[in-house]
Amino acid sequence: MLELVELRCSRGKRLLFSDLSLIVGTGELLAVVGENGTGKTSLLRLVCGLSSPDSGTIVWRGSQIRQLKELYHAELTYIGHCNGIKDDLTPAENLKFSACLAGDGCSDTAIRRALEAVGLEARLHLLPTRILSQGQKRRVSLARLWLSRRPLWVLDEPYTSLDANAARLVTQRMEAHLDEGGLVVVATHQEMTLGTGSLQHVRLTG
Amino acid sequence: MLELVELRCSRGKRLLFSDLSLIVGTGELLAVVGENGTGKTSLLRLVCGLSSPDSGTIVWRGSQIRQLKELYHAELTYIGHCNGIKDDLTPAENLKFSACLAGDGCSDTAIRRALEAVGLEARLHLLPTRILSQGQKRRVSLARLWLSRRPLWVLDEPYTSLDANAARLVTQRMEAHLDEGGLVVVATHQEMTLGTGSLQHVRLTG
Amino acid sequence: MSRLSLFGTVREIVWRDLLLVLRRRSDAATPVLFFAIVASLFPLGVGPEPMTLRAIAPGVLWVGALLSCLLSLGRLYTADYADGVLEQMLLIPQPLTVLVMGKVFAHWIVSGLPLVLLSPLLGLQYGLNGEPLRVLMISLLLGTPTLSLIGGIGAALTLDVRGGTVLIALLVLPLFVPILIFGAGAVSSSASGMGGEAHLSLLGACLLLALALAPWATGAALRIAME
Amino acid sequence: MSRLSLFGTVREIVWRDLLLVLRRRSDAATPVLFFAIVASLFPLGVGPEPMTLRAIAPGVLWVGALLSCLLSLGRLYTADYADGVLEQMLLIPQPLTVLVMGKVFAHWIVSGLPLVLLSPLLGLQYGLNGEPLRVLMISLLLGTPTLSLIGGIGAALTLDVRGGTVLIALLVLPLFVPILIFGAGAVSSSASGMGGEAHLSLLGACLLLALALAPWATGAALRIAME
Amino acid sequence: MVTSKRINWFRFSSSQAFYPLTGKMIPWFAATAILAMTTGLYIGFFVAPTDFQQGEAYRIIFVHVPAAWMSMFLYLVMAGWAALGLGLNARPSFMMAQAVAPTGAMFTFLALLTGSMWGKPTWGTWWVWDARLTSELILLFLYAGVMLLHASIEDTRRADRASATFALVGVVNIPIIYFSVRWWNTLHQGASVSMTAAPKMAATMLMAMLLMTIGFWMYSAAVTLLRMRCLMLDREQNPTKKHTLVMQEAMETH
Ligand code: HEM
Ligand SMILES: Nc1ncnc2c1ncn2[C@@H]1O[C@H](COP(=O)(O)OP(=O)(O)OP(=O)(O)O)[C@@H](O)[C@H]1O
Ligand SMILES: Nc1ncnc2c1ncn2[C@@H]1O[C@H](COP(=O)(O)OP(=O)(O)OP(=O)(O)O)[C@@H](O)[C@H]1O
Ligand SMILES: [Mg+2]
Ligand SMILES: [Mg+2]
Repeated sequence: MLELVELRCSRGKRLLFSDLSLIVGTGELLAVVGENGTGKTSLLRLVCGLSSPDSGTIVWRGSQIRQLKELYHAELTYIGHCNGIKDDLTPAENLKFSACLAGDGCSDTAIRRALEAVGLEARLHLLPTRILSQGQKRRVSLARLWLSRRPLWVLDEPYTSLDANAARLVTQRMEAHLDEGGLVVVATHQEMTLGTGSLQHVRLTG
Repeated sequence: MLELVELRCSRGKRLLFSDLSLIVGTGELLAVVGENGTGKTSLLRLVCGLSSPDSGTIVWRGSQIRQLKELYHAELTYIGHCNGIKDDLTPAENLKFSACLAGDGCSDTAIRRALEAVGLEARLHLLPTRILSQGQKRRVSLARLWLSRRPLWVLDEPYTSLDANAARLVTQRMEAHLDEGGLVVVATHQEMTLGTGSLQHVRLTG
Repeated sequence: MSRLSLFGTVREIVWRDLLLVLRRRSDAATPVLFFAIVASLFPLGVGPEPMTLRAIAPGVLWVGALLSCLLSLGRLYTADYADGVLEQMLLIPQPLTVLVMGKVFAHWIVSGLPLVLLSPLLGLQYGLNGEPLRVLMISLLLGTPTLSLIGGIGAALTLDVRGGTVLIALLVLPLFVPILIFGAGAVSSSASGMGGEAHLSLLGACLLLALALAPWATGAALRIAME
Repeated sequence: MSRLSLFGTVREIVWRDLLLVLRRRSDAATPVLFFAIVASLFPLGVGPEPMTLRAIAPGVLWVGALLSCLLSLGRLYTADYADGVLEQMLLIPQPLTVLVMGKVFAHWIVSGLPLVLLSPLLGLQYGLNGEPLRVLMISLLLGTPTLSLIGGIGAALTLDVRGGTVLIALLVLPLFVPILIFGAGAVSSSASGMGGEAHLSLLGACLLLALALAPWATGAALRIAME
Repeated sequence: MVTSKRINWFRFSSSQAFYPLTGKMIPWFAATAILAMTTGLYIGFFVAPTDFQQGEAYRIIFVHVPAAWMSMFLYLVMAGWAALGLGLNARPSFMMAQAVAPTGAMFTFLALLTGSMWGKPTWGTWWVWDARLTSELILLFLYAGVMLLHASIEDTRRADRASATFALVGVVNIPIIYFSVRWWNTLHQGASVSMTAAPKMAATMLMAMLLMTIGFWMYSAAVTLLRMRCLMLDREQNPTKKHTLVMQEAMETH
C-alpha cells in the first residue's frame, strides 16, 4: 500500500503542488490527470524516488521509501516518457537486459511470450530496435509489464503513439495486475476506464 | 495540389505499401491511419522528400519533387515524431531559428503571439526548453504552424502527449489553414473530425 | 514565400550554434583549456630537459590542437540528429552545403580560433620564440579550419548507423595526418633556421582543397544518414 | 522477488555494454586506432633520431593511452542518459556503485585492455625492448583501469551538460596527471637501468585509491544529474 | 529529516543571522589584513637583510611562499565546505565553497606568477616542467574546473552538488603538490633550503612570512564573506536570476 503524505514539489520558482496527500490501496489504480505542465511526470518521479520532494514523505508498506532505497526499487516497475531501450540492440535483448537487471524472470521463452503478448510479431524480435516504428518501440518498453511481478507499477503516459489495438492490450494487462492485488499509478491524457479494480483520479491543476 | 503516383515503399525485406496513388487537393486534409508499423511515418517522409520511394513519383503542382528540391522545401512545413527543438535554447529562440531558417516571418512579436496561440504562457518563453514538460515541448514545435505560410503541411502524430485543450487548438489551426486553401497530410491514431475543409482517409494495412 | 539569402542562412546557423555555446559558458572556454592541459601533459611524461622539449614542441602543440578539435567534433551533428533539428535543417529552402558551411564555421570559431590565439603562450613555455612562434600561429590559423572541415565529414559519416560508412569515418582520422605533418613541419623547419614557407603554402593548399570538397562530401553523408 | 547477485548484475551490465560496442564496430576500434595513430604521429612531428624517440617514448605512449581513454569517455553515460536507460538503471534493486563498477569495467575492456596488448608493438617502434617493454605493459595494466575509474567521475558529473566531452577532459585530465607521471616514470626509470618497481607500486596504490573512492563519487554524481 | 534540515539551515544562514554578523566581521578582517600585509612587506623588503647568494631577488619569498601556502590551504577549506554541504545537504555551505574558489584560484595564480618571477633570476627561466610547478598549475586547473562546472549547470541546486563532488575528488592533488619535491628531484627547493641562513635573519624572515600569511588569511576571510553575502542576495531574491539574465541579453543581442 502506497501513501503520499503532504507532498510539496516546486520546480525553479514554480510551485507545482503542495500538501498532496493520498493513499493507493492494493488492487487500486491511481490515474494522475491534468493539463500539460501541471506536474504529472514530476509526481511520478517523486513516487519512484528518482527525485526528492521539497517536503512531505512517501510511505510504502509502512516505511519511508527514502529509507528503503534498493528494497523499494525491488517492488517497483517504472516506465517513463522515454522508452529506455537501446536502438542498437534487438527488442529481445533490450527486454532481456532490463528484465534481468530488474530481477524479473528473463528466460528466452518468457521474453518471446512478452513481446508477442504486446503484439510484436516474432519477425521483429531479432532486428535492431532502431528500425522499429515509434509505436513498436513503445510496445517493446511496455512489454516489461508482462514480465514484471512487482506490486507497484508507475507508468508515464503508457499510451503514447500506440494504436487502439495495443492500447487495449495494455489496459487489459493493467486490469490483470490489479486483480492480482497490484497497484498502478499512471499519468495519462486519455480517459481511463477499467473493467475491474478500483479507479482513483487525482487532477493536478498546476 | 499534391499527387502520389503508384508509390512503392519497402523497408529491409518488408514491403510497406505498393502502387499507392492518390491526390490531395487544395483545402483538403489527408489523414494517414493504420496500426503501428504499417508505414505512416515512412509515407510522410517520402512526401517530404526526406527519403525516396522504391518506385513511383510524387508530384507537386505538376512537377516532380525530385526536380524541385529546395523550391519544394519552400512550400513545405514538416513536423515529425521528434520535436526538433534545442533543449538549451528558450522556446522563443527555438521557434525564431526554425522559422527564420525556413523563411517564415520571425519578428519577436510574431514569435510571442505564436507561442501564446499554442498555449504557452509568457513566463515560459525565456526559460530553457529543457525544463518544459513533454507536452509543452510538443507545443513549442507545433507553434511553427502559427507562423508558417506554406501551402503544404506534413504532420506526424501532432497530438502526441498534448492535453485535450492543446489538441483542440491544433485542430482549429489546421481548419484555418484548410480554409485558406492549404493542404495537410496528417498521420494519427486519433479519430480526425473537421468542422470545415474536406477530409480524406488512407488506411495503411502493412 | 520570403527566403533568406545564402549569407543570411549561414549567419542564422552560426549564431544559433554560438548561442548554444554561450548558454554553457564553459563550452566557450573548454577547447582552449583542453589544449593548454594537453600541452602541459607531455613535459610531465617526457621530463623537463629544455632541449628535448624544444625538439618536440611543434609536434606536441599540433597534436594538442588536433585532439581538442577532434574531441569537440564528436557532437557537431549527433546532437542535432538526436533532437530532430537536423531533419528540420535538411528541409530548409537552401542548398545543403550552406548549412554545412555554417556548422563548420561556428565550430571553428569555438574550437579553432582560440587555439590560434593561445598558441604563442604555450610556444613560449616550450622555449620557442620569435620567428618559429609566428610560424606556429600562422600554421594553426591555416590548419585548424581544415581540421574542422575534414572532421565535419567524419562527424556526418558517423551519424549513419548502418555500419557501412563507419569504416570511412575511421579513415577520416588519418586525413588529419598530412595537416599535422605540414603544420609541425613548418614550425620545426623554421625553428631550425630554414623558414617554414614551403610547409605553410602546403597547408594553404590543403585548406582550399578542403573548402572545395568537404562541404559537398559532408552534405552527401548527411543525406545518406537521414535516408 | 528474485534479485540478481551483485556479481550477476555487474556481469549483465558489462555484457550489455560489450554487446552494444560489438554492434557499432567503430566504437570498438576507435580507442586502439587512436592510440596507434597518436603514437605513430610523433615520429612524424618530432623527427626520426632514435635518441630523442627513445627518450620521449614513455611519455608519448602514456599520453596516447590517456587521451584515447578520454576520447571514449564522452559516451560512457550520455548515451544511456539520452535514451532513458540510465533512469531505468538507477531503479534496479542494487546499490548504485555496482552499476558504476559494471559500466567502468566494460569501458576498460573496450578502451584500456586493447592498449595494454598493443603497447609492446608500439614500444618496439620507439626502440624500447626487454625490461622497459615489460614495465610499459605492467604500468598500463595498472594505470588504465585507474583512468577509466577517474574518467567515469568526470563523465557522470558532466552528464546533463551540453558538449560534455571537452568539459570532462578539463575536469579529469588534472586528476590523470599523477597516473601519467608514475606510469611514464616507471618506464623511463627502468629504461635508464634503475628499475621501475617504486613507480609501479605507486600506480598500484592509485588504483586501490580509485577503486575505493571513484564508484562512490560517480554514483553521487549520477544521482545529482538525474534529480 | 533531511528536507527540513535544509530549510532550517537556509533560515539560519539567511539575512536574519548572517548579515549583521558578517557585516560586523568584514571590516575587522579587512583592517587586520591591510595592517599585517603592510608591516610584513615592510619587514620583508627593508628590515630583512640581503641574502648572500641570491641578492635581493629572494625577497619575493615573502609573497611567494604565503601565496603558495594559501593556494593549497584554501582548496582544503573549499573541499571542507563542499563535504559539509553534501553531508548535511546544507545550501549555505555549498555557497561558502563557491565563495572560496575564486580567492583560492587568485592565490594559486599569484604563487605561479611570483614563482616564475623568482625563477627568472635564480634558474634563468620563467618556467620549467618541474613537478611542484606543474602540480601547482594543476591546482589552478582544478579551481577552474570547480568554477566552470558550477557555471555550466543552470539548476543551482544541481550545480552546487556537482561542483562540490568534484572539489572533493580534487583534494588528492594537494598532497601531490606538497610532496612533489620528494617524488621528483626538482629544481624547486624543498622545505629545508629556505631556512639555512643565520638564525637572526631567519627570525626576521620568519616574522615577515608569518605576517604576510596572516594578512593573506584575513584578506581571504574578508573577501569570501563579502562574496558570500552577494551569493545569498542573488539566490534569495531570484533563484533563476543567473540564467534568465543570460537569456535576456542573448535575446537582445540577437
Ligand atoms: C611558477 C613557479 C613556482 C611555483 C608554482 C612554486 C610553488 C610553490 C609552492 C606550492 C610552495 C609551497 C610548498 C610548501 O608549502 O611546501 C612553494 C614554496 C617555496 N618556493 Fe616555490 N614555486 C615556484 C618557483 C619558485 C622559485 C623560482 C623559487 C626560488 C628559487 C621558489 C622558492 C620557494 C621556497 C623557498 C618555498 C618555501 C619552501 C618551504 O619552506 O616549504 N619557488 N613554491
Ligand atoms: N526550473 C524551472 N523553472 C520553472 N518552471 C519549471 C522548471 N522546471 C520545471 N518547470 C515546470 O514544471 C513543470 C514540469 O511538469 P511535468 O513535466 O511534471 O508536467 P506534466 O504534468 O508531466 O506535463 P505533460 O502532460 O506535458 O507531460 C512544467 O510546467 C515546467 O514548465
Ligand atoms: N530494415 C528493416 N527491415 C525490416 N523492417 C523494417 C526495416 N526498417 C523499417 N522496417 C519496418 O517498417 C515499418 C516502419 O513503419 P513506420 O515507422 O512508417 O510506421 P508507422 O506507421 O509510423 O508506425 P507508428 O504508428 O508506430 O508510428 C516498421 O514496421 C518497421 O518494422
Ligand atoms: Mg509528463
Ligand atoms: Mg510513425
